[in-house]
Amino acid sequence: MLDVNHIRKDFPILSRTIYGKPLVYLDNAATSQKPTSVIQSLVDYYESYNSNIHRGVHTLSMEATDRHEDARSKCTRFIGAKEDKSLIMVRNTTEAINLVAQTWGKHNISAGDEILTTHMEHHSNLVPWQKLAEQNGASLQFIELDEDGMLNLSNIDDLITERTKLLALTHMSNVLGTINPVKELTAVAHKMGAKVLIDGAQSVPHMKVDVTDLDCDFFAFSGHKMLAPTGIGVLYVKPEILESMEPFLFGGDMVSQVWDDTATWNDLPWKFEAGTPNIADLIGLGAAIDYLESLGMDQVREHEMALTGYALEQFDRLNDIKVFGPKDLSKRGGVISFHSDDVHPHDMGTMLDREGIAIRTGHHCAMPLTRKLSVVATARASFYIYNTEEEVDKLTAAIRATLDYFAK
Amino acid sequence: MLDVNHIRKDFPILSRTIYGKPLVYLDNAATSQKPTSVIQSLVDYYESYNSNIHRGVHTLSMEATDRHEDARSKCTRFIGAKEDKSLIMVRNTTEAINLVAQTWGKHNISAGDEILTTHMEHHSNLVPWQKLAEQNGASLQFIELDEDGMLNLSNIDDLITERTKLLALTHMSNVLGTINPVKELTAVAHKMGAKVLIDGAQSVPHMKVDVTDLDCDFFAFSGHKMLAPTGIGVLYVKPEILESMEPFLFGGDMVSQVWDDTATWNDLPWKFEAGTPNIADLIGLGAAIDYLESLGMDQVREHEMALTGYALEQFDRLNDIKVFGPKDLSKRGGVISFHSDDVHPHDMGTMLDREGIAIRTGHHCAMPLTRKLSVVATARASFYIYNTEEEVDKLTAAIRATLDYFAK
Amino acid sequence: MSSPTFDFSEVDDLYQEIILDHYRSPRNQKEIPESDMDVTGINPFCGDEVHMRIKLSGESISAVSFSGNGCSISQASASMLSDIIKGKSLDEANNLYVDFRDMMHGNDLNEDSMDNLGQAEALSGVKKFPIRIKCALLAWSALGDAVKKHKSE
Amino acid sequence: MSSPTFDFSEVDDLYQEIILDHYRSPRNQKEIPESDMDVTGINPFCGDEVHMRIKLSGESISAVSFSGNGCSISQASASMLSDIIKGKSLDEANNLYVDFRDMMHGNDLNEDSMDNLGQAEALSGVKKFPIRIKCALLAWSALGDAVKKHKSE
Ligand SMILES: Cc1ncc(COP(=O)(O)O)c(C=O)c1O
Ligand SMILES: Cc1ncc(COP(=O)(O)O)c(C=O)c1O
Repeated sequence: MLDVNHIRKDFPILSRTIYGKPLVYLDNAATSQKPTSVIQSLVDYYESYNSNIHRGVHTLSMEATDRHEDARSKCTRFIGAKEDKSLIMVRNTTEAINLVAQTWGKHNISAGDEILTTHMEHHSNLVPWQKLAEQNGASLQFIELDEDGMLNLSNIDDLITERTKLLALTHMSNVLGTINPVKELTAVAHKMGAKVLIDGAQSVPHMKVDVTDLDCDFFAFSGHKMLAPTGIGVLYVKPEILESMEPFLFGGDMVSQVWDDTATWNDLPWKFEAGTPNIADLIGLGAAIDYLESLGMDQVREHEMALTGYALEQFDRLNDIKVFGPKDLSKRGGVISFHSDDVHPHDMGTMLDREGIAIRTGHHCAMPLTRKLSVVATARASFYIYNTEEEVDKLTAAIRATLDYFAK
Repeated sequence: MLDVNHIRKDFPILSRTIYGKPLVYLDNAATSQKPTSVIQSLVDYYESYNSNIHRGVHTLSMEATDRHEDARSKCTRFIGAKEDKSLIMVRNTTEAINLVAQTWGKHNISAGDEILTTHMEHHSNLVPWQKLAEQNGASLQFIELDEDGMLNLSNIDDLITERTKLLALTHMSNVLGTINPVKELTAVAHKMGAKVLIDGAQSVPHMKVDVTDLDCDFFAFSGHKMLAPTGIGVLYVKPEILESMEPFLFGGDMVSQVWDDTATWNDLPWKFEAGTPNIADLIGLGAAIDYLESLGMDQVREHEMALTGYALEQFDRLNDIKVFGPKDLSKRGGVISFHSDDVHPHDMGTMLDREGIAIRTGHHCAMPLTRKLSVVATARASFYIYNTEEEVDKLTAAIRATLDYFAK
Repeated sequence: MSSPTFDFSEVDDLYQEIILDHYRSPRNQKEIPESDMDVTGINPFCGDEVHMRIKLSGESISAVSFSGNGCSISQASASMLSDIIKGKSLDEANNLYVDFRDMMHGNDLNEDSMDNLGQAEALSGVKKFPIRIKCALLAWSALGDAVKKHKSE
Repeated sequence: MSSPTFDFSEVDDLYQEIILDHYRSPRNQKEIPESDMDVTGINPFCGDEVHMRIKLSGESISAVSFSGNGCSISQASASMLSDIIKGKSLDEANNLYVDFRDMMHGNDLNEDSMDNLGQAEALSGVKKFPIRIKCALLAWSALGDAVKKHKSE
């Protein structure tokens, strides 16, 4: 069990008040808050060993390089990858997926090929494939959802065919909370010769992930949703695929030798990291991983399952509120999207904000899914390690009060 | 005149020692150190209003959005741009230039066209054009350098022709210190119908820049070289060009509406900012600009000119050391690259490091230039607002001692 | 679970009765068959949408229809707007937009301008909720853009 | 300007006489006309380069030539290596690389291994300058890679 009271002390922002009320931060699927150790890792970096990396012979540069590459190794271990050179540092999940689309995708997806994805993707795992399909004459296919917001896999053998070159799907939905059977789907896709990209933006922060066990080809996640600073994300690529990929961005650090008209590329992973990297924030991501590992990812998952279970019970008592996503706790994460016919999510958000409760409202960057749910927008509460049952009570009470207010 | 003693107190890292000696940080062209106000801006962000932006109705999200967009406005003002929507936030100068190459460049440079650049470019302003030229069947042309490391413009009318679609050049060389006559060259290029991209990575941190006055079409710079955090950079594009440019990365935040197979784009500048941005570090860049503006960019430039003048005099007394770049102080910035036939720059760097002096050695990501200088590598000292004549004395004394050591 | 008490009094400024009324029963929903100006406002970040069709006779607005999807503020604001501009000239409509924008940005309006805004004055309470100002403005700035475009054609 | 005193005593471990001698007068510079193995090591970050051409008779190295460009450590190390491997079998050469790498990573070597490294033992002082370890290793790991490649062909 997580010692949540203890954890809360590590997050300075949680002592903030909003309109005089203690902050109840339930917008974790958008971005997480940061513990002191992560914030301090940035301060330490800038106060004592800030330097550009890789190319310096002086002490600061060596220290910064070592800590930067150490942090990469932490990421490697954390997601169960085998080699540091499989991990490319990017800004966020979105850039990671674009990198795959514009390098591997551009050269391996041709006219007539299919890209299979789902109806629960974040725009970041949809629009890059739309663009690629358009550029290369390929087409997109979709795995449909069932009533509970889980993938309908009954016709999966018709969907994954020899035309399928890529299966791109999310590990956990940021709207429904659904955890998809990515390992099983990867096996099916591989049998048909397709590669698999997993959008791990919502899974890596909340559960143990092992990319080697999943056997996926590409895996993307963002630091900012897992206690780390903004501006840093990770793309994992299977080594044998990465070896064959063309660079994405060109410039300093990613080259080996440069002449007037041509250049050769640096070793992996630097071949994919052009220009001065986001050094401090990768080090911050390393500190975030230290923090999560000190809690244990199984404990994190357990805490969120318990809290989600409690919240779903409370929501159940709120009549007039529809909750989306799977009912089975083992198949969902700590994201609860809900809807009322009487109060627009936006108005719900404003009312809750007055009580210090931060939720997200809108299409959550998943418009096709929102449309499937037959709503214009939803309200979403999402949990993390520092959230409590008491906060869930505040949330449901405030929702109740809002419903009453609008019914007046 | 800058009050350097006062300024030094704002930079915590300057009280650090290396091998028991006070740090003498002369690697500013690689990256600058950060004042407390910038570090504190990150701490404030994460401790009191960290949130994802743009799409939230809650207080934290509003505060974060406001401060993020405020910081963009500071950048707009700082470089003399007219509209916030002309500024796209990227990771660094390198990404900014790649963005131009892969969007505007891809659609506007065709077979037979020429891209004109110079022999003093950083790889980041060369390799993206090599790649574009290769992809689109265009060719690269080069403005040569004269003895002093200044652009040889005697044959500029032969070089800029109606085949020239783009002039891509650096505002200030990171090896020679040369400040190029970018305004004049922009006018010449425009007369022939070419667009102009200026790499401002070395100019914006050190002198007043006004992109409207320069009249350039594209302008790129990095935060980390101007007191700001790593991971944030800026691309300015003239509004009328930006309007016509296709997006670069696809995903969340850059879309307006998304359907299964297609999407429409958000307004400028967000159309070019896919996924969760590096919110904290842009706010940090805003704080860096506040700091620089409080000093005054003219004062900054004056301080560096004086220090560079002093250093060049001291270097003059070191026989056996060749110094590259213009002799005229008004035509150069505070970057001094030097070379000894007897001590390899790498060894020089190690010896100086033992004295606490951080310089950079190698090809400085400008291999074609290094080759032109007929050396394998150079050593480079580069100055900023916190450097002093006393530090220059330490540098030249240590170089002298190193030369003696290797002559033993 | 002890029942907390909520103080929504500040919120009353935002959700005035007249606003909720326009939200629940938006005006001018009957689509006009032929239009001279189509006005579309979309907030890409939150997904709110308003669409208006405008029929002109000469330079003056003879009929308006409105449809949309979104929060109470964006929809009520659009509904109010669709009522107010009927019978106005395009210049007057644009002035209304300018006045309304000024009001939202906290500028004091003179009495005439206030009068012209009619029921939309109720939206002045949105000022205190800065993040919702965009919602209130959605239809109005779309109208402003459409008038500008129409005039330049 | 008062003349500071410099304490370069630590640096003496790095820049031993024998190392500077190899740097100033690198061995085996005469290019051999025909080679069986070409070895290239480049450090992309700093630009140091070493090239070796190797002639085999059977599995044993009969001639070596070396050229390169870079800092004293990378060049001296390569020069030493080019001396040591002459007459060795490819397996022995690879073992030398492994031993040298172990030494650089701070592992203790047994006496035999130490003996085999010969003059290159002088490079053990580089350990204390972690950032220069890559310089010392450049030629050796390039050789290791080349042997592996040769064997797999
Ligand atoms: C002139 C010049 N251009 C471009 C760059 C690349 O900047 P960044 O590494 O921040 O992308 C640099 C800095 O290394 C530079 O000095
Ligand atoms: C499932 C999913 N994929 C992708 C993203 C995009 O992440 P980022 O904005 O960090 O690129 C998000 C977060 O918004 C997400 O929830």
